[in-house]
Amino acid sequence: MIQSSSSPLPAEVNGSPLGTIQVISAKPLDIVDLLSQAHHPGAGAVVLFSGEVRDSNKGREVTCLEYESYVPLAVKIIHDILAEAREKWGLKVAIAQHRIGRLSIGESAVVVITTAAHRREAYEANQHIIHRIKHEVPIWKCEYFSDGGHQWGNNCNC
Amino acid sequence: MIQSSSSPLPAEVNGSPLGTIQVISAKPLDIVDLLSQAHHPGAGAVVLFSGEVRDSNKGREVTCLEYESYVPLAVKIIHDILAEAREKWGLKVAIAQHRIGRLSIGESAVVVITTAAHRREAYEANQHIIHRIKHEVPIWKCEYFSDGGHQWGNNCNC
Amino acid sequence: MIMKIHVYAKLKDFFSPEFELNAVARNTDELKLRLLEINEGAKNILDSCRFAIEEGFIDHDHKLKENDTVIIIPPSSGG
Amino acid sequence: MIMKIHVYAKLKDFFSPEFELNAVARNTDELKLRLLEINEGAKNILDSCRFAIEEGFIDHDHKLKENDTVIIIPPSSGG
Repeated sequence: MIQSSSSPLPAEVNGSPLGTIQVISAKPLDIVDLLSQAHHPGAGAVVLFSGEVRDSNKGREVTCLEYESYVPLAVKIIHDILAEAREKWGLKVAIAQHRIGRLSIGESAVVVITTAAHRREAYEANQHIIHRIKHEVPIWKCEYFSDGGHQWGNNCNC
Repeated sequence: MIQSSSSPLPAEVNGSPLGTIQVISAKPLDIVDLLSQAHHPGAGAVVLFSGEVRDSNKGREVTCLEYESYVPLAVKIIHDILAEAREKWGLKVAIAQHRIGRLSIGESAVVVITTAAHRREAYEANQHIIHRIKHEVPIWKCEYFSDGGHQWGNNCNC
Repeated sequence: MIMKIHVYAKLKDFFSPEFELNAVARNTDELKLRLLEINEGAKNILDSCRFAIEEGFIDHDHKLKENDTVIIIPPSSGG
Repeated sequence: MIMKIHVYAKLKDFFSPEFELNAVARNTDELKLRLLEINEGAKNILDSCRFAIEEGFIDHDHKLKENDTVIIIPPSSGG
């Protein structure tokens, strides 16, 4: 089997053909579409996490959020996190997508979907993936408050 | 405030007006509709679990499943489980719906959605609710196998 | 003494889903004995069942009455 | 020695998002010093940053070259 050794990505990511799912998205996340890609006949358990913009943080009223990212590195790290989780927990599907740009209250900032034969693995892997995405991926949040202030990098939204 | 003391149910269940969500459903579960009811401006974390019909169990090929339930008691117990979880974890929303009747491979048998300010509570409560639903609610599964056999009550699908 | 009996899941391999029982059964222990007289093969599953009337489980000392509808509840296997 | 510098998030309170630096900086330790000469207020945040070129992080002993584009990465706050 001949494979290009220079290709940095596997032929399949997220359990879908390469490129189907963009892990960093400037458009609103389409949770329904992502879920529709997460079904697998061998999976008895599907766990979806959505991190959504809250209307307040530590007592200050939030009007909107902005996320920015160093995209090339973020994409690579998220793919690595998903591949490692797929391997470690024997997942059938592992999908993640993080929004960038300006978000209103209630919009989804990040979605993680994991499916496995049994539910323990799906829950554990899902929590592991979102933890790593929040702490390791070059994505930064700026909160805009109703009092006119803003603040970068308060890593506690969800 | 005048309240009817004879009403066995709170005025609001599942975080929605009473009756909006049927916790036992003979129709296919509409995950998208359930998710659309789970958003809350104070919730930073939404966790959804879907238990789906796998194509095999312990090496035997499954063709379909059937669930039956003693519905009046099942409804009461699921409402109790959700109310207790909402209280214990301070959930903004707690929704559960279990399918009855005959299901094909890949169909969703049960959906649990929890939302909370932070993700730890949403994950924990979600796992707790599905665990209790599987073990305490009068719902029974019958697996039909491709070899013609069937088996009631093998509590290990997900 | 006539009661209505509803059974579910694996119990349907031993009994009709719904039937009338005409026998003396003042509590669920006695009801279990009457059911084993109908089909002794149900012993294992009956030993793991709970009993309910309407929307509540009943204990083994709950006094059964004429015309009660008793629901027999095998261990749950939802999800 | 000219490098391109890209900064993100809180670092933009101290530097332009993208700028050219004409200074001697053979590694990221020296680059950090050059950046503090531009704005010493960035010390705290710079001390918690990592550095990257293209799709990989670089260590403090990675040798920087003319025309490198160096990305300065504050602690993540996604999710």
